[in-house]
Amino acid sequence: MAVRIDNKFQVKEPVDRVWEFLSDPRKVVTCVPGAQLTEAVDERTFNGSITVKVGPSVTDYKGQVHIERLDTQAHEIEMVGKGQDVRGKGSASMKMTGSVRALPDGDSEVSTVSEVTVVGLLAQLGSRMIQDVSAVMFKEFAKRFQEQLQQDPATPAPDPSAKPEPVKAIGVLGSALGEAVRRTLHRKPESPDES
Amino acid sequence: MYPPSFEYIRPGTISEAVALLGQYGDDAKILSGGQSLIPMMKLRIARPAWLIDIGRIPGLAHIKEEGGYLKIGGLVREADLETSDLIRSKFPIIHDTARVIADPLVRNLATVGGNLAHGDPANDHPATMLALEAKAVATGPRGEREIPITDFFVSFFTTALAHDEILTEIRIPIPPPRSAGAYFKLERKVGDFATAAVAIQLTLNEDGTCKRAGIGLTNVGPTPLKARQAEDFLRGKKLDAPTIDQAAQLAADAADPSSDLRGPAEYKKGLVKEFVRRGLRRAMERAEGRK
Amino acid sequence: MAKTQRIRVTLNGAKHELDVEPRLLLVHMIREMPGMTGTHVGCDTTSCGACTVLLDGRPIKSCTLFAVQADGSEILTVEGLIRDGKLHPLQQAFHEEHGLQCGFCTPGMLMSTCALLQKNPNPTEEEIRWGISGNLCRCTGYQNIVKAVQNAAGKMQKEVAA
Amino acid sequence: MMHQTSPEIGGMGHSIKRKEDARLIQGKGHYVDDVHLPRMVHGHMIRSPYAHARLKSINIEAAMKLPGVLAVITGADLAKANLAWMPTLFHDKQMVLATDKVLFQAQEVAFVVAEDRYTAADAAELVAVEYEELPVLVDPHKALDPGAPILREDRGEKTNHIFHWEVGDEQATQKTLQDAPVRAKVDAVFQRCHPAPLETCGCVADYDPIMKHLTVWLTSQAPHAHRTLFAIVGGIPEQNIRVISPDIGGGFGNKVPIYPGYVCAVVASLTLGRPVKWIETRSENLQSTGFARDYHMTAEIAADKDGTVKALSVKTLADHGAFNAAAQPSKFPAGLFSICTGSYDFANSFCEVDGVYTNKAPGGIAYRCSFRVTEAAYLIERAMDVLAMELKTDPAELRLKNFIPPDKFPYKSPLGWSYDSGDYPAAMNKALEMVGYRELRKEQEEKRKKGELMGVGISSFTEIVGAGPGHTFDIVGIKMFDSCEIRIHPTGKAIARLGTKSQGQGHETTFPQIIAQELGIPASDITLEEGDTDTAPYGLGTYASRSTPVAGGATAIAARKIRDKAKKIAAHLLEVSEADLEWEPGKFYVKGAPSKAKTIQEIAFAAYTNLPPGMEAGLEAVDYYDPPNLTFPFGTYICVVDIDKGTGEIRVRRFVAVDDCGNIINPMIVEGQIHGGLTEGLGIAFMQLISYDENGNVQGGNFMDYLVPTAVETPHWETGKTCTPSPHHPIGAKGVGESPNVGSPAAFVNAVVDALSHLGVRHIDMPVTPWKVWQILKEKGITS
Repeated sequence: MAVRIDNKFQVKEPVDRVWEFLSDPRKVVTCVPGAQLTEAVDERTFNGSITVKVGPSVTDYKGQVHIERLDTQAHEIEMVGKGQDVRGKGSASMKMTGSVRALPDGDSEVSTVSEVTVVGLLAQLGSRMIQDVSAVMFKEFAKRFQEQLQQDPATPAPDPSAKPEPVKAIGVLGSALGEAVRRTLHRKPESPDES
Repeated sequence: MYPPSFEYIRPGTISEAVALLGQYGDDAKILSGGQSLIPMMKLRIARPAWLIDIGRIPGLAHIKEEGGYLKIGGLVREADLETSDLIRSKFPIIHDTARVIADPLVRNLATVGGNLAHGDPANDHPATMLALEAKAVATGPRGEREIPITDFFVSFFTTALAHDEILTEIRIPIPPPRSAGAYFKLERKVGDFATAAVAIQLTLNEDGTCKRAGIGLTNVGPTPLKARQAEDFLRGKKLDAPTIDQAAQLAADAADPSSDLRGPAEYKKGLVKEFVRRGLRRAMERAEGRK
Repeated sequence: MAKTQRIRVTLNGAKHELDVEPRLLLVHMIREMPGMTGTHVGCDTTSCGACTVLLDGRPIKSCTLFAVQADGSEILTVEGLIRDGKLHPLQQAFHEEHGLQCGFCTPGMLMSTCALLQKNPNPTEEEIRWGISGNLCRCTGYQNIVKAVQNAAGKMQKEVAA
Repeated sequence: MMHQTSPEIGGMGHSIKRKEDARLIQGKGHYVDDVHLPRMVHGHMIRSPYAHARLKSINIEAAMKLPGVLAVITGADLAKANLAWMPTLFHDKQMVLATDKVLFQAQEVAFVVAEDRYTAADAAELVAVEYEELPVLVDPHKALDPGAPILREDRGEKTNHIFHWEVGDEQATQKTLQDAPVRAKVDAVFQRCHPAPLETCGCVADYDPIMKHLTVWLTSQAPHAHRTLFAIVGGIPEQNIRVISPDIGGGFGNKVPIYPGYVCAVVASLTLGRPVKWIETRSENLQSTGFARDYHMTAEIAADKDGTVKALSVKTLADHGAFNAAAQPSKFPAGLFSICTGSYDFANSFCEVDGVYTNKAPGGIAYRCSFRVTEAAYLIERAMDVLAMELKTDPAELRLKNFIPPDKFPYKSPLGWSYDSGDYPAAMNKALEMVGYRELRKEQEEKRKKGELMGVGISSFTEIVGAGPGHTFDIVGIKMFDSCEIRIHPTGKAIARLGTKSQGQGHETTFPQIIAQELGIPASDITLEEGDTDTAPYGLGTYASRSTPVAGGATAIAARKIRDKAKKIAAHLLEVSEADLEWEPGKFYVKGAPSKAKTIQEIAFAAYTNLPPGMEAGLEAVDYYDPPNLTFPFGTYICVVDIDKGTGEIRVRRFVAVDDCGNIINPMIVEGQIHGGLTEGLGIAFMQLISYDENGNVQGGNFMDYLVPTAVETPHWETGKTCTPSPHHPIGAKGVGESPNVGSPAAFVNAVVDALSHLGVRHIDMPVTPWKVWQILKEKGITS
């Protein structure tokens, strides 16, 4: 069950700053509801987990995020995250290509093209769920990305030698999701075209 | 098939139930009819640590007209709506809806409150309540509050209910004369969720033109949808074929379904269009007392 | 494992006091009782109705109710249909009209139709078909079940008349 | 027609009410899950969430620590006992529990045993299995691509190809096609579906370590065959195995194979020395046990301008899933698929089938049919309709023109079958008359003028059932005969035991009727037993409509053996020579002196009390019957549908089924079988589908999405019959259980296509859903 989600949003920050944030999984993860990184395996690979809540249903995934490609010139990053359901009911993975481009007014535009793949029990129970949940998650991602950048003090690049402390995400999807969408009530996502 | 362990509490009053929700927070879930929650627990995709059974709390199973509202208690079983003479005679749209929810056995346990509070866009009552512009009564630590149904469905499986609030009553404004509604649903078989469904509530002026139209859509988006453009478009108009067709198109445009085993998105939009046509005609006939 | 809770149920007229784990489904509680295996399980998604029993007179799917929820209730299963050695008119009619083949859905069908006839003593074919639409049968094609319900309805009205 | 016995005797042709009902209507049926033994424990299968993955590790520590957990069995454990793999019924092997990799979603990976089912389910979540996902192959057409991942590395072959099989005259068929003035072609997929009997599969294995004896209560359509397989696979001496098949909640082919769960339960019982119960959930049943069909077929007919058919060419790709577990005992990889020339007199035909592996559940079982007959009947009946459309002729006339004429029976088909008997025009004409065909066509014409859509679909199918004969059918070498043993008690009552096993067909009622017919002992005086391998004579079981054609023959012949002995005893009692005796059901009497008679009951008593000198006591017989040929039931089904242009919904307005299954044992039961089979056909045509997404996730793997019809979707069936007895069968019967399921899908689909044919529509793949119809109407601008 693969779902493709395209997302575009603007950030009132210069492109370099946005790129610095976008190219650091430990920062990016703080924008993913319910997600956290637990340790850095190497400078491009991180272990982590994510909890996905939809209504009464809860799924916990444990896995890895890896930077497949980092193009500092083009400001483009390709990340692959993959997690197994801790109760052995399946897996979820996401391949995300993110890029930043400067806008004439000095702000930046972030584009993400993602393919979410779900395997196992949840995929059996319905594509509907995966499509809608993913779409909502990316709206929340965009929102938090902007918020985080505003708060985030100029950050040093991740130091691969040091074992970084876990980067906590803000809360769990269920409630966060609620908040996010309350604000975007009755507005459709920018362009979540299904595939 | 075999649900995970949980602790079970059966409070005697709503305030106790609310207090328990506050106490156990996110680990607690309300059990009313259980016809959505228990299947999820059997599949172990839902695993609340605490189940708070409100099924026996008295005073929540009423169907009555009062103060200009039809008041339906949160614990009213679908089967009771289906067989209620008041509903059948005065609110055909609700009767239409109740009788196509799940199957006759499930309807003996499933409650109206649960059907709405679950926040599943595939459930049937939400569209109907949107068409009727009902109000949901939420009871929480600070007592009751009315939530307009139009603000109730927040996102996919998420409602405006705070975690420590319980849906205790639905209030439906009693429609003026020359009002009626209808619910049209296509399901792959009895017991299935709607491939798509449309709820229509209509009030006619004396000259037969449309005074007010309420249009709710089931399972064609992340939340139940209200086809506002179509509703506005119809106001004041004579309900002739071209007008009905245009309204149907506007409603179809409002739908945002995803393709799945029930059919491609395009088909679901097509169903919305067709059911709005049929719903408007049926509601008109009923409002004019022809059916 | 959560601590058990004491419940009281009346099953086919007999009172029982049981200590059950909250998660125990009613159908499993019933089937664990000696000689009470007539209530079947045919699915895991509340779809098939093989587990149908009467809970305080209403037909419900006993696979989608926890035993603790039935505390204080009256439960009637297929074993309780027979009265002082006499078959229920529906049981008789299912036999006469060949309303069963493998028999796995039959107890659930009997309980559903039993409640149907209480509510509607003289249902039309359509009413019967809607009335049993929560119960799946893979053998009979439903036609003879419909005939059986009509047959029983006739018998029961005669009984009332008599 | 045969002699009609009195209602008191209740021989063949009487609609006797069923004996088995008494317990089933009182909740006293005894199904496998009702078996409760002291110290019994419960098994729970852990299954792969992945369709194709390397198995890296299994950690059972946490699960074993859970109170109440007794064992967790893995593939590695089974491998030690050489039980990690088991043979399938068709020259392949299948993993019991995965050792190195998994090949389909829901494949068996480990087996948890605990004191109760809830604990077992808890423990299953604690077993940590590590997988490495591999590329997934779900499209059979891609299975043979050069780049395709090789699924079955165990075979050491660099291909996913299982078999190529062909039959018929390719050259003649191709030549005829090339020269044909008219050709009609159809590409049709018979989708993957599942029998879904209401009772899932399961077992209770009880090994007695002291007596070294294994008893298995099993949802089995073939208990004896399963006993022998347990002995071969498990290495347990066959005399120490008892398989008991109690009441079965429907089978439809699903309960023919041996499933990993059974083997695991047996192994667990051997290990723990306690009874182990394993009952699969509905989702497990739909996702892992024997699926049916998944045939991707192309048929082309060559015909003359006048509509006379000349040749049929059929090419098929068969998706067998991860293992070739096709439960079919014929010598042919595609079973009886070569019956695809159907009811029509083709001079030439060529049929080829290629089987491939994919990352899907194994199976290919005969879902209420004889090994691919349903696929064949559907294909030819669809193709004949397409030909009718090409020729712009009436589909009924086209069929009547091309039927194998009644005087051509026994008929040798171009693909090698010898049809026993048939009168196809008779069945067709009866159906046309019942449904009022001409009027319907007029109505359709009128409706089309008004832009309304209605369709009439015809299917004139020929079935092929009753495997044996032993020269063509065997299971692990065991010829597909079947058996009956009859014992007459001194008081003239009797018990009969068979090698078959009823799953709702009413054997306890019908087989006594055969004996009543042959011996005149009232059917109500005869007890029938099946399913206990310790008491019943060896048989190959009930599926493929073989009970009546095979075991029915054995029953009649065993009864006749008894009658022969009874005649000797009667002659002795009446002091006449056998030659002077006449038989009428229930008694022998002296020619010309009907009053001088001995009833079968008197004779039975004498068999134990007053025998002719030198004759051994008792009155009993056993027969193992290997039929000389298969039987060929047939019929014509006509379906009338109305289509809702706005929603694409299809309403079956009427359905007329005229069946010919030869002589009938119990008309009530035959009609019930037809109602049930038609309803399953309805489900297949319009609703039932198991599909897979690109990652191998099962879609339709539970009863929320695998749609079986309720009473509301099911129409009222109208049945009729003609009777053309089988010339080679002892009682002229043919078997009927499958006909409605085999014949009806084409009638439903033909009706829908007929409703749209004027728009140029020629075919719609099953399940024919409202959205498929709507999309067509949209394309054609009929709906907006």
